[in-house]
Amino acid sequence: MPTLHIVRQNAFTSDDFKQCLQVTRINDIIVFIDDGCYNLSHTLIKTIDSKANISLNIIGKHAQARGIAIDEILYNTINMNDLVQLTLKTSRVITWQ
Amino acid sequence: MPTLHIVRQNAFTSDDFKQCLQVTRINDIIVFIDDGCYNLSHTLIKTIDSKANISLNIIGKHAQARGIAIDEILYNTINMNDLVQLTLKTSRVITWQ
Amino acid sequence: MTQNSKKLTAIVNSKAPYSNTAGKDSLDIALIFGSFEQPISLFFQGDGVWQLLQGQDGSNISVKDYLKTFAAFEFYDIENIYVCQDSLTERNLTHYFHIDDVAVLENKEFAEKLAIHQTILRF
Amino acid sequence: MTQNSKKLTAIVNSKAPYSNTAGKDSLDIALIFGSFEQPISLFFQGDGVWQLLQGQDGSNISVKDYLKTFAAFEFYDIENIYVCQDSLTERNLTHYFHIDDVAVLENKEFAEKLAIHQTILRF
Amino acid sequence: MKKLAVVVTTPPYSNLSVTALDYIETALNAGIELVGVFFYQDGVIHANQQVEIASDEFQCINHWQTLHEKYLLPLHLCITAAEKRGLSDEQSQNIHSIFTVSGLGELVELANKADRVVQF
Amino acid sequence: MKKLAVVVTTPPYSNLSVTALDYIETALNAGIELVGVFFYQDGVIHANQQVEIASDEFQCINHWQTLHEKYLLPLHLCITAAEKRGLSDEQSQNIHSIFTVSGLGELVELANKADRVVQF
Repeated sequence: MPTLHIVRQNAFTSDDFKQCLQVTRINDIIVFIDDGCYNLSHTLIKTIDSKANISLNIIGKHAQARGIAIDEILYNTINMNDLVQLTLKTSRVITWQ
Repeated sequence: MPTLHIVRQNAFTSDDFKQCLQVTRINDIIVFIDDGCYNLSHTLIKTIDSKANISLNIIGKHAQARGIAIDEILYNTINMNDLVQLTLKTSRVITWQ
Repeated sequence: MTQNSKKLTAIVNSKAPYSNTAGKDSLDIALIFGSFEQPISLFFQGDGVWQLLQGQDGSNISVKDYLKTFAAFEFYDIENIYVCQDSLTERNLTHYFHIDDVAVLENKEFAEKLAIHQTILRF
Repeated sequence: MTQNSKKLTAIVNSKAPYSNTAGKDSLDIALIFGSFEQPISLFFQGDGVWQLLQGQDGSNISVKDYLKTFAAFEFYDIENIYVCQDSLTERNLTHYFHIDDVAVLENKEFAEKLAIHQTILRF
Repeated sequence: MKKLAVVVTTPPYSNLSVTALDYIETALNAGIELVGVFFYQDGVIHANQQVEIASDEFQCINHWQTLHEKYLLPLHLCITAAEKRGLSDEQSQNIHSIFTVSGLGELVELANKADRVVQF
Repeated sequence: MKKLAVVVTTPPYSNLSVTALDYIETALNAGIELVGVFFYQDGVIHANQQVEIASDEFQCINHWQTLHEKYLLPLHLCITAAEKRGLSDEQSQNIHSIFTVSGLGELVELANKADRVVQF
């Protein structure tokens, strides 16, 4: 029963992504959208437990608009249709904004 | 030529107070208003160099509204008229919000 | 109401009470769910925990103190109220709240409680 | 204009470019000061430094890219552009900006530059 | 087939609303049923007929109109939030006709009808 | 005697605007000259005649009106920011009469006239 976390704010400016990580559980899915894309540069992202099997995704065009390079080994680049499908496949969604 | 820093946001949620401290100079004056009052509980406030002679002030009723206790040794409790006067006595004012 | 009336809704409160409308907007939703007899749980995390702090008085800043309405939660059968322990600790806050029957939870429990809900809104 | 025409104004840009109007609102003010031949300096600190990053393209998200207008600063005689080194470092950003003649400053210099201005707005 | 509801809290002059529209358009184009959109907080400004966004910028209202007409998408406006921001269905009648004046009770209804509620 | 100008960027339904008014009222009561208030960003919503705040909550508009009448305080509205938020001096004429429709040039003017500009 994974939860979909839509992260729209970045941790340099706001507390939202930190709060997201406080409630993230094993097998949960995180999608960075809008200013959430900036979190790829934040140290907080390195605190995610690699054993927790958290899926990290980012909307490609949101990152491109912001000039953010995506490390394809760490992050899945997805599109808006993927996000819609994730909404339906997971058990609940929470938007961190 | 001190600067008056009006701090309206709290460092638990936002980056503003941290940025304020990046540009604070010797003899500057800080006034905590609105949600800036919550900074009295934040560890960032302890990083202020005690030798820099920074004056720390807080609007009394803004703190009271929020149930925040003021340590009178560390902070001057002021009212709105004091803030107006500080605006005129200092050389410039910047609002961190 | 329509089908699925057992659906569980949670609201996560993440903002301090006065400088913006988030806390009041969240409360309005909670009370509507309560008055429609729909289950609603309230979570307080981050700066949202300031909403529960004892000894606040909005009259000092000409604000209509919506926090007093929290006392009506019982009347509306809003009984699931959870607070993030980490957020309290970070702010050096105690467990003295202006309402009763608030459950203070560690991150893991807080996350588990949140995950029993089908709908989650956050303000 | 009226008296004190030598008054120096600074704008501190503190927000990332797209999700809110702050950057555009700040730019509009800078260009007006420029067109009235009033001195204006621009500071970029915190998330404001993202506004200067090379390689952005707002057309990906249907946004009219106001960042391109930064190229007009020279035309408006807006020459004092300062960036906070600490904010760049924290975000792991280099000194490659989409405009030229940007001065990257350490905190102390950044603070001193800011303190020569009589009026400071922040967005 | 699962059903969606969307809550929009961001104003038309924010790029965050472009994302919300993108999500909704993508879902509808994929054949997913949206039981409705609920406009709350600054989201209610979308319904103000008098809003004027510069012609070279993204016009959210055109997109809402297309979605409303093409998919009969219900657009619910929280009237309490709207009145605080200068919208009124009584005196000035400045609410765009594609929006339905609603209360928070409608949000309860949408949350019950939908399998997922997504907040933007 | 030093002169002040104030920039207001917060809307009437935020307690931050109560603080701005408190500051301005205190300055004027102390005999300090305010060359004007400039409303920008969400601050322009103060000028919308159709805004309705619940009667038991703080009514910013009454305070602006009193200050405008008692001290002849100039209240300048940035029309570009206003149009984005549904205010208009042409079609709907929903701008309260105590506000002067202005552009950003007025902010330059105020900054030059004042010894201090305070942003709220």
